[in-house]
Amino acid sequence: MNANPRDVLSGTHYIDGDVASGFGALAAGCKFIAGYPITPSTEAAEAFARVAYKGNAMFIQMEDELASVSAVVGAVWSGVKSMTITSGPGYSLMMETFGFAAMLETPMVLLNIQRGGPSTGVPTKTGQADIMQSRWGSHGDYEIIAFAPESPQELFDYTVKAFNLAERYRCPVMIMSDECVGHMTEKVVIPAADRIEIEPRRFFKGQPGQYSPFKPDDDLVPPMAKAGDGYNLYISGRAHNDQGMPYTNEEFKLRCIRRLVDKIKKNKEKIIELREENTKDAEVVVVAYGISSRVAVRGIELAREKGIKVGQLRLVTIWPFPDERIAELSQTAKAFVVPEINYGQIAFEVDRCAHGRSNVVLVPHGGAGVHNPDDICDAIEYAVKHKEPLEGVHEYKTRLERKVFEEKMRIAE
Amino acid sequence: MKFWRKPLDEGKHKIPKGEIHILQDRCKGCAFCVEYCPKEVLEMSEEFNKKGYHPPKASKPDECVDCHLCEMLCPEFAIYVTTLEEKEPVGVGKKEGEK
Amino acid sequence: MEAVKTTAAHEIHPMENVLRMDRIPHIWCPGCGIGIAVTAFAAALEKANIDLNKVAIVSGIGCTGRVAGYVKLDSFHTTHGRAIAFATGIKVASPDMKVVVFSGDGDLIAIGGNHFIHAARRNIDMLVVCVNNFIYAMTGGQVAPTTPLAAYATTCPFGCVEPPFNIPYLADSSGAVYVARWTALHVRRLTNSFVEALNKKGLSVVEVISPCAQYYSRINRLGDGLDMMRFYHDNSEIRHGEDTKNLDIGFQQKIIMGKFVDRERPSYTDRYQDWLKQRKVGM
Amino acid sequence: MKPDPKGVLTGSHQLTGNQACAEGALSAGCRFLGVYPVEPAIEVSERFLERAKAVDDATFVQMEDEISVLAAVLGASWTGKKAMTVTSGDGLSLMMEHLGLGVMLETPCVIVDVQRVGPGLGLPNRAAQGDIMQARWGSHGDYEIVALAPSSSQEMFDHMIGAFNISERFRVPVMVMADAYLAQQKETVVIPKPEAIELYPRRYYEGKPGTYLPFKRDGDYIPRMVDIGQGYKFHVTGLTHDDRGYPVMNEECQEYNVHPLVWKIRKYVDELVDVEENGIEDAEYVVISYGTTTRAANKAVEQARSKGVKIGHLKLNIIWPFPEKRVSEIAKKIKAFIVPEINFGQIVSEVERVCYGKANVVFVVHGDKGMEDPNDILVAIESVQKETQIKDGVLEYQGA
Repeated sequence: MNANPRDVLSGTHYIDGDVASGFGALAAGCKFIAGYPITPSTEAAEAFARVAYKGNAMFIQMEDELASVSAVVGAVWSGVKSMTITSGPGYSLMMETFGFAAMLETPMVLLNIQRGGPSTGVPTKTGQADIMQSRWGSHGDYEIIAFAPESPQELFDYTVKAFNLAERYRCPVMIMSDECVGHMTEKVVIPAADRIEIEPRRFFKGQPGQYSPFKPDDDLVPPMAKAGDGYNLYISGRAHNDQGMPYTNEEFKLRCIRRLVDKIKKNKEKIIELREENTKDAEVVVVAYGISSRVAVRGIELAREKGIKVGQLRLVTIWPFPDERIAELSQTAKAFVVPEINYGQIAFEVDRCAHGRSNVVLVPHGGAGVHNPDDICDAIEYAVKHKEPLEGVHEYKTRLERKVFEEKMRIAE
Repeated sequence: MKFWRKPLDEGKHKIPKGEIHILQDRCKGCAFCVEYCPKEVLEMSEEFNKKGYHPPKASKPDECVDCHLCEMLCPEFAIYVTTLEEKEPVGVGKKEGEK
Repeated sequence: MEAVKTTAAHEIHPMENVLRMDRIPHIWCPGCGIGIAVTAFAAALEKANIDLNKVAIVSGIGCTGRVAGYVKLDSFHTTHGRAIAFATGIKVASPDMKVVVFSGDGDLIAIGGNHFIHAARRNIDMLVVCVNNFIYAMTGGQVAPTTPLAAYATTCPFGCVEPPFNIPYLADSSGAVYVARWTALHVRRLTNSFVEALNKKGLSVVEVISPCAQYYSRINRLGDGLDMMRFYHDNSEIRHGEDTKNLDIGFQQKIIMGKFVDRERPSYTDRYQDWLKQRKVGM
Repeated sequence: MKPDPKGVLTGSHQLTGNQACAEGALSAGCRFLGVYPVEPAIEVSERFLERAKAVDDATFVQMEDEISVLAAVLGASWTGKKAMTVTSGDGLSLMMEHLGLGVMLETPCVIVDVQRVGPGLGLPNRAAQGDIMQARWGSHGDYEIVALAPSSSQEMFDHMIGAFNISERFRVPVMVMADAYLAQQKETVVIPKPEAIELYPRRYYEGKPGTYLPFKRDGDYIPRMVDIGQGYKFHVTGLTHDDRGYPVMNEECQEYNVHPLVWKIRKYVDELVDVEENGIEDAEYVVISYGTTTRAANKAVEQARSKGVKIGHLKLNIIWPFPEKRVSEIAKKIKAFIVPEINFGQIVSEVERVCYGKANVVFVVHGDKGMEDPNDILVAIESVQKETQIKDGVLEYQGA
């Protein structure tokens, strides 16, 4: 199905990533956004609030993030595509309802413009430290899909795609962007409506009496219904049977929760999107995502100038994690270098999938800024030179760390 | 002080007197103190402070009656008043004989 | 005309002993009223005749959330909306502390609304200062739970459609023992209210109407901070003891101020101590 | 430091895990419990209140939700009282924001999570181990945390004391990951005499007011604390801050502030690691378990041994930080790890990571009885013996 021309602000824009995401939501047919102001994601909400009337959509600012995400889950079950927008602390507040949404198999999109953490941290500057939280932040077992766009254009494209995957797999989808991309102003080309592919919601077609909200089709994804169509839905966050009725029976629990995990795990290959460059004969593969992958490009250039064969693997989808591809690359590559704006999250995942065949070097960064490409280049050099297996993620000591802790620079604003 | 009629106890009251201190470089030029000074002692100066704002200046410093309203209304903790020795009674001169 | 009286750097502002001067200048914009509320609070701390070592101040997030960082007391800058909850922990675990929560309308009434009404219901012995500037200013001017109907904000580009909270009424009906409202202009009365509230046992709420010169007044074309102050001057009316039902604030409408509620109710800590004593007798 | 004898109920008792938790907390000197009622953790507060009359200064508060509970606990901790909360499922998810605040303010406190089945409301009265990764990664931003996993009422008691000690030692919120079965079953708990309990005292700053820097790290990454109301007039904030606790928003300060939050646990891993090993020396296969699952694992290991399988058992008392080094060492000597968990694979991925391709990793999917079944573990042990080479990824066998 194509997008509705009414929703698509076709043309070439010069906008920041937040705004691009707001426009992307509208183009994807999102009719409801509930949000709460939080730096640095507010612009996305503001942009959507400004243009929502064009698509007959609405924005509501709720009293907090808990209410925002709950309103979104409610809106989805009333039949519309919905999204919420937040950052760091708001994201943590959403964790409860987020698990609830996973349990109800609610197709919704959550945009997280990450900032420096933990706690209030550095609200106006970047971070990539919520990556593991997006996968593990709510209690209990579930699987999700998460994207990490690297430019405003991608924020538009992958907001649309996030809505499509949410509808396709009936699960919450995260867009884990960061402040750098969110506040970066670049050219964004919004294509004509007939060039934008939209996944319509899979509604149940049978009679009201026959509908079971959680009875899966062959692909493990159940069709949806919406409130007000005479289905007398009963939807509960408790472990339920196919009809949605709560059961304390362990067998139902197994079936119900197992499927939440399996519907993503088994469709992994269709979901995962990677960008690879020169990985075939690479000695070192740089694994990066979001803004770090753009910084890494320069680091790789520097390393190539020194004659090192470096490839780049860019994670467009972070979750589900490309276990198999990393394991394959570990057969040929000597080492992985993982620059990320945290103290080791995806690096540990890479380490896990490398199965001891390649070393993993983490280039950490605490946030509030991006890597120095020289650090990435040096880490690549280190990875090439270090022949013995490292066992464990090696944390490369960045220039910033040396400056702060060894040269004892004065910390002041 | 002008009264439309002379208070009967005029001689018993003294007009307090204060001295205004302006910490110029803290000022952000909101002009609250200038607007609400009951004696119109202050006015915005033409000069710039370190931050590029026009701080107030005391154009009629002698008229300050030590009311501290500028101090209370300043959001920047940039102005304060210290009490000087009190002025002579209001009606000094006219009511000399009565003393 | 005499020359401008300037002061040498070593001259000391009388409030400096209750402020963290190493952090001044503060982050608030020119024409903002939060600084005035802090001045009034600092003056009240001196007037209230209490041991400053035994006062803790807790703030949430937002412009007013920064207040804790500028006041030289044991001060906590916590998460968004949870200042009252954090302060409850302090007060309950350490009943001899005097606890002040200093935060904004969005922080206390929207995200922290639940904690606000429950603290009032429990009557936790603390002073809650709510600086109300009708908007979320720190994030750039979004609609707040106090934004008057029809006022503009960035997330309601066509005018606010949500009726606002009447904070004194909310506090009153939830059980607060002391409720007052002043504008930033009425700084002396505000100081007196702070003094009264600091010496009051139970949950006191003081709402401070404050100009937001950068967002609320700019988006709504109300001029600068001084214009807002002039508006307060011309359009506010003191009505002590007014029924809190009548205290709604419309867009550029009359603001009714005063001390509305002053009553006695046993506080949470008192009741808890009584309960503990009874348990002990029953042992 | 020895505990206040009033809080220690010396003797042998029949206690549920929840009750043992309350006793452990009181013995450890905990004097503030904040809760919001949630199945299956309610009895902790009941027991705590019952005993509060014996302890003079114990304070209990039931707040309006879990968010405010943890906020109140952090506030209480700064008054000098040892503070804790107990929660489950949704409650833990709601606490995630303040877990981050606790980490950033480096506030000692204990969070007991009586795990139940999730996500969402899940099954409120059935046990699970689905919050293990959440304990480590649940709040936004980068930090390290300590999590303990008791497997019996006695351990619940002991771990509570351990948890308070660690949290005071490292100034970090400590999680105790119990579960619904453990919390509700009655077992004998022997509470020792107060003299036999060692408590780690809070590390106070002893200088004069005015000289105190709340986040100054002296060599060991862990700053000193003071109580409020002592005239120190300090400021702490959840924003990125310098030694004074004042916000500074640049990348240098972010590095200066947050990297030590990670280091203060990572650099003390050896001090923190707490595992129980059984028959590892000559083992070809090792079962790794934690929490309630240990009980099923014990049984399965015993049965497999009697059948002549060379099998050992590694029990994790502290899950986070994960004992990477020890597991890596063992991986080199054995053929496979068997990891039973009441979830769909959490700690097993950590085991997979630190194996570095030296051993197979088998995940035992729990059966439909809710608890781990020793037979399922046995089936996994038997099946993995047929594997001849080391495979990538986690192996799963369809159980009995």
